[in-house]
Amino acid sequence: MLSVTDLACVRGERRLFSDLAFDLAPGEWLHVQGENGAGKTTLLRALVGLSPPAAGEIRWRGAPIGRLGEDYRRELLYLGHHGAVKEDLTPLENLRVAAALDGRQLDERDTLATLHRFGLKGREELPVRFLSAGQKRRVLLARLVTRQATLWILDEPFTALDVKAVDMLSALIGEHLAAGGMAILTSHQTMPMANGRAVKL
Amino acid sequence: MLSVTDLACVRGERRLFSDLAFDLAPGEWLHVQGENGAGKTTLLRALVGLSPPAAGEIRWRGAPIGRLGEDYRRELLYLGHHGAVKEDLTPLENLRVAAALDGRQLDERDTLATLHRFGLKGREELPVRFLSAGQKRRVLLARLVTRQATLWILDEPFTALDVKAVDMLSALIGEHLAAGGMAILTSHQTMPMANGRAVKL
Amino acid sequence: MSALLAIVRRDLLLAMRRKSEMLTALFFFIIVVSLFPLGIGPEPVLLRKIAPGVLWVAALLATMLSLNRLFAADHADGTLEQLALSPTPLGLLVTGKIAAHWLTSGLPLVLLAPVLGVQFDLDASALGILVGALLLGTPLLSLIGAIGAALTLGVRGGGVLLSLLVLPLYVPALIFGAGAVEAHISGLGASGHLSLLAALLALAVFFAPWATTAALRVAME
Amino acid sequence: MSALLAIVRRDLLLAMRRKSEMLTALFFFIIVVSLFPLGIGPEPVLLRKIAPGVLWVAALLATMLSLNRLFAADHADGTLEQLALSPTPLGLLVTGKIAAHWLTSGLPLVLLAPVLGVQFDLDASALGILVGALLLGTPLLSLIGAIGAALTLGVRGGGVLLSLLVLPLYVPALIFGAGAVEAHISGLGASGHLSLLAALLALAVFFAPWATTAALRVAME
Amino acid sequence: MIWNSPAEFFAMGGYGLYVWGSFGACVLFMVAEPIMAARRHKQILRTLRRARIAEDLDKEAK
Amino acid sequence: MSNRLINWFKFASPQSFYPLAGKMIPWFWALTAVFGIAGLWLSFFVAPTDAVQGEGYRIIFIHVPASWMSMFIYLVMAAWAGLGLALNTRLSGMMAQALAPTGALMAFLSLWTGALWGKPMWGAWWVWDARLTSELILFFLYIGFIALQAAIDDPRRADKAGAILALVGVVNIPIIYFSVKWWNTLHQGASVSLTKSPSMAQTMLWGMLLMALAFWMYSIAVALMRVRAIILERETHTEWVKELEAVKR
Ligand code: HEM
Ligand SMILES: Nc1ncnc2c1ncn2[C@@H]1O[C@H](COP(=O)(O)OP(=O)(O)OP(=O)(O)O)[C@@H](O)[C@H]1O
Ligand SMILES: Nc1ncnc2c1ncn2[C@@H]1O[C@H](COP(=O)(O)OP(=O)(O)OP(=O)(O)O)[C@@H](O)[C@H]1O
Ligand SMILES: [Mg+2]
Ligand SMILES: [Mg+2]
Repeated sequence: MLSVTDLACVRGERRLFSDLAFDLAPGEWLHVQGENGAGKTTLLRALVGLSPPAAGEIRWRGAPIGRLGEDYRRELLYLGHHGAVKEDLTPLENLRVAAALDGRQLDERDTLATLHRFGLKGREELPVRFLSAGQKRRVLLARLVTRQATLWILDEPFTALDVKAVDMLSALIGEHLAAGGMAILTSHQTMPMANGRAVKL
Repeated sequence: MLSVTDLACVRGERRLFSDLAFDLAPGEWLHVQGENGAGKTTLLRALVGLSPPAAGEIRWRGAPIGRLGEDYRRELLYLGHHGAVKEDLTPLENLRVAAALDGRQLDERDTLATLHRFGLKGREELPVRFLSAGQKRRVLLARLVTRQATLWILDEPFTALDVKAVDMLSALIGEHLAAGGMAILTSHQTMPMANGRAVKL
Repeated sequence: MSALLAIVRRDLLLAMRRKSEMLTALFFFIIVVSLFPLGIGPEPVLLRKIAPGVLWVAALLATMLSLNRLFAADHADGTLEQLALSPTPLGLLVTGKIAAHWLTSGLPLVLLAPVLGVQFDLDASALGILVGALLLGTPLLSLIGAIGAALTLGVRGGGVLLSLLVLPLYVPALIFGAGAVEAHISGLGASGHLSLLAALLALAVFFAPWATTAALRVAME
Repeated sequence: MSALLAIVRRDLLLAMRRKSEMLTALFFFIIVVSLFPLGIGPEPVLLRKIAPGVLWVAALLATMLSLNRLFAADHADGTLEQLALSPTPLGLLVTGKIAAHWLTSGLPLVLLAPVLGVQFDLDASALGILVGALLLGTPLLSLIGAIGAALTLGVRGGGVLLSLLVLPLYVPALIFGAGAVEAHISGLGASGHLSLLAALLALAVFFAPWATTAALRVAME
Repeated sequence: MIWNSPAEFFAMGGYGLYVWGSFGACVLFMVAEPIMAARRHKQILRTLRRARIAEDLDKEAK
Repeated sequence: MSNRLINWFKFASPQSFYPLAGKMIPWFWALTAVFGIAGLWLSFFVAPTDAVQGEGYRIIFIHVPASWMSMFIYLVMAAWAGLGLALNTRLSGMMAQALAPTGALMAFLSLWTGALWGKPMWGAWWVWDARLTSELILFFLYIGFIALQAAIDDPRRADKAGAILALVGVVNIPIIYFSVKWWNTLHQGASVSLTKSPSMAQTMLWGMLLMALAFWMYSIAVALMRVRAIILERETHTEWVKELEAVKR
């Protein structure tokens, strides 16, 4: 579904990687590996179309992502290093607003259930800025459930999470893959999920 | 040297922990554990004197830290969730400036050596904002070497670091302890260092 | 279309959460206007003469100050990236954000202006013209300002750079806006100024969201 | 003492890195001053009358806009915490930061003011008084502003709240500063106003760093 | 020739300050600007040369 | 046809433009000198004293060329910027960046010489006349462009952001000009009015034209010098830069 050929990325005057190529089929996941500064974040941003690569092509269902535009973005979910949650809103509102921007209406019950699943019980109505580092991260990750995307691109999704949350997240990714989804992850820790292919930068 | 009695912290109307007590002697280190939102960051900030606790006392060499003021801060190094590096300055300048504010002059050679030790070779002259997440973190951590403090208080020092950097940092903490230093750390990962006492929140 | 409404609603919700921010923009407007009599002296004739200019300059500055909350917060916390990656075209979302900005920062100025005008001894018909001109002019300020806000996004020292970029572009709005009231007071009739202001607004409605979107894409690269 | 120098040097270094930020604050000053004739009309007699007021209000606004870079950046990236935890007393470091702020934002305004005064047709002796008043007044603005900047630190919507807190406190500086030039022009002599300004400055030098430090401690809790 | 003496030329009929102020500033800036541009060019060339030497030294060291 | 197209793109690459610019610069300096000397000769030794303004009017010989160039350079700059945005050629952004400081200098010189002219003629360094005011705003637009580019570190991003600003500015300049004009004429006129120099003597016209040509050549020469430096700064890590004679030496 996603196929990358001859990809090269340049930051400043530094060539981070070149001639990168891989394919990703439904049910597969990819572990992007590399030491600090190897270019993992840069690669992910190129894959979602935020910063154009210096060379090479990225295709989704056979068409270049630049041409697909919205059709690609509808199937995509990217969560980066950033918080990407509004600190003034509560977790509940954050999820609702994000869904509304995708053009979907969230069911109150389901949303609450999702937040509880992510261990935010009792914090649904507290503005995000009062939450701890790990709790903020959980609010962001709750979007994995509320927005049904096919391709998940997650930059270090396990940072700041405690052991229970890590288990829960990897189970979630497992379900997603079993349902025919795809995922591309970076992480410096060993992954708690099986069967991933590795891409070394 | 550091002794804590009956400590309690409150955030909003939520009592995070109470009746916390521990002692720390030279050469010892403490692993503050707890799930997301348990109050680890809150505890560390109370220990360094940034936010006063709701109850209890924190003593350093027998005297309450509030009374000691500068004398305590001189022996202390706290690195939090935050970057705490100036994005416009280069790694080299960041270290120099931080040292100058502590009233110390850094030797050019030593500083460069420290940066190389932290894997920032070739990035000495690049403004920090261009660095990757892990590289930024390394610039911050380089202060562990350039500022010679007795008590290290580190909030999740291993986030964003790759495997090599984690090893290097734990070796560094080991050296520090062997030289009679003390350390208080939080981390959700299992610690790569031996002999730590755990405090559960 | 539902996404457009969703973003307007979201930005209004955020503005409500930080009500103090909105109110302080208003108070800034009031204070700047009130500083002038203090700096210049209390002569009523002089004050009446400078009233339209002072009110408009204060409106310009108040709008400009609220501009950097237009995209900066979304940029810093990564939600802007998420907007760019959402299935709705970015241009539409940008239009929504600009509309919300006007509702929270332009409209209150319009409503407040007559009260301040009274302090400068303007009569009722002049106040009417003032409100009309502001009603046409403040959306224009939001639209032009959005371009500047997008261009300075993530740029070090953006706040002041923004004003440097945007204030010169505000000159026509200022001239026609303040000119309308002055022309009315001097008996020349304000319709010419007002229709020029409307024409500028129409131009900006088409052009500004496009330029803003382009600038945002550049900022996120 | 060496820490005081170190912090001044650090802030100047940072300002140099963002040279554009400093220059744009200057141009903001110029542009705001130039907006007034556009809003008010080109009559030289009228313009000469409002010149001191306009220049002072613009200086106030320019200083105020540069205030939020005084502590905000250090707060956001955690370096302020580090400063508070450094062995040097925080009050000393704060004094250094205020001095650096004046050097990078107040002093350039003073140097530029005569050029702008010429645009409003002021004569040489009036320009001299203007510069003298600004020389006494701008450090005062930095000192008072620092308190406001510290109080609004980390508060949502701080930017505008800051102006709300600080502008009223600036009123005495504005009245005596603009008053000095006006008194000189109308032949009354400016020495009274200037010595009042100097007295205010002396007061602020003792009081403001202390208040700022206290406010910073609260902001970091 | 419309000038009778150099002094008259420099006086410019009483407008010397303004005329020479204008032309002087013009000449000053229009000389300074190319010099600055040339310096910028030389500066980058020097940096490039140093980088090249460093590269050569690196190679030799290996 | 296709052949010529290829040639165009060849020169649009920094690599081939760099030596070409190097070869052109001396010619433009020579032309600057020729036109400048001829123009100055005409302005100071041939053009007669003005009946109304005495010798003061001689400022016109630099004031008008500087004013013209300040406006013309903005158009050229915006054209380059637009080209870069549309075709994504690297050289365009560099040209726009190289032109901006010269344009700003011209605007500054126009303001400066105008002020020095205004003092003796109108009795004021500055009046809020339409043309003066719009020139001032043009100067601000230049400064804004330069400041924006200086504030962005990534050159590609700086180019694109600058291009958007330049294009927005081009749309706005006529609007600004006419609005300012209207603003000024609707009011009662300024108490001191602009005394246009009466029908200019033929020699004056020639002097002005020659000086304008000199300014034009100067602008090209200086912009080329600057663009050469910019090319090297941006292409530091390319092979062709490392192979330059000047670098090898
Ligand atoms: C700071 C003050 C001044 C500025 C910014 C300024 C600006 C300009 C500009 C932009 C032009 C070109 C306009 C065009 O070609 O349409 C111009 C032309 C000209 N200016 Fe000025 N000017 C200033 C002062 C003066 C003064 C004091 C005089 C004479 C007393 C003067 C006389 C002229 C003349 C004769 C022309 C050429 C005539 C023409 O092309 O229409 N200017 N000036
Ligand atoms: N202007 C520049 N000049 C030179 N190098 C640059 C420039 N900008 C970025 N870089 C380099 O590009 C790399 C960016 O890498 P990126 O952020 O993708 O790393 P990463 O693999 O995500 O690392 P981490 O694990 O630390 O998050 C870094 O090595 C950085 O030093
Ligand atoms: N105003 C408030 N009202 C109620 N609860 C609050 C308020 N402010 C903070 N909290 C709670 O206090 C806790 C803060 O914890 P802290 O940041 O110390 O957690 P932590 O142990 O460092 O977690 P992490 O591992 O995620 O970093 C969180 O559980 C948060 O929800
Ligand atoms: Mg990364
Ligand atoms: Mg924490």
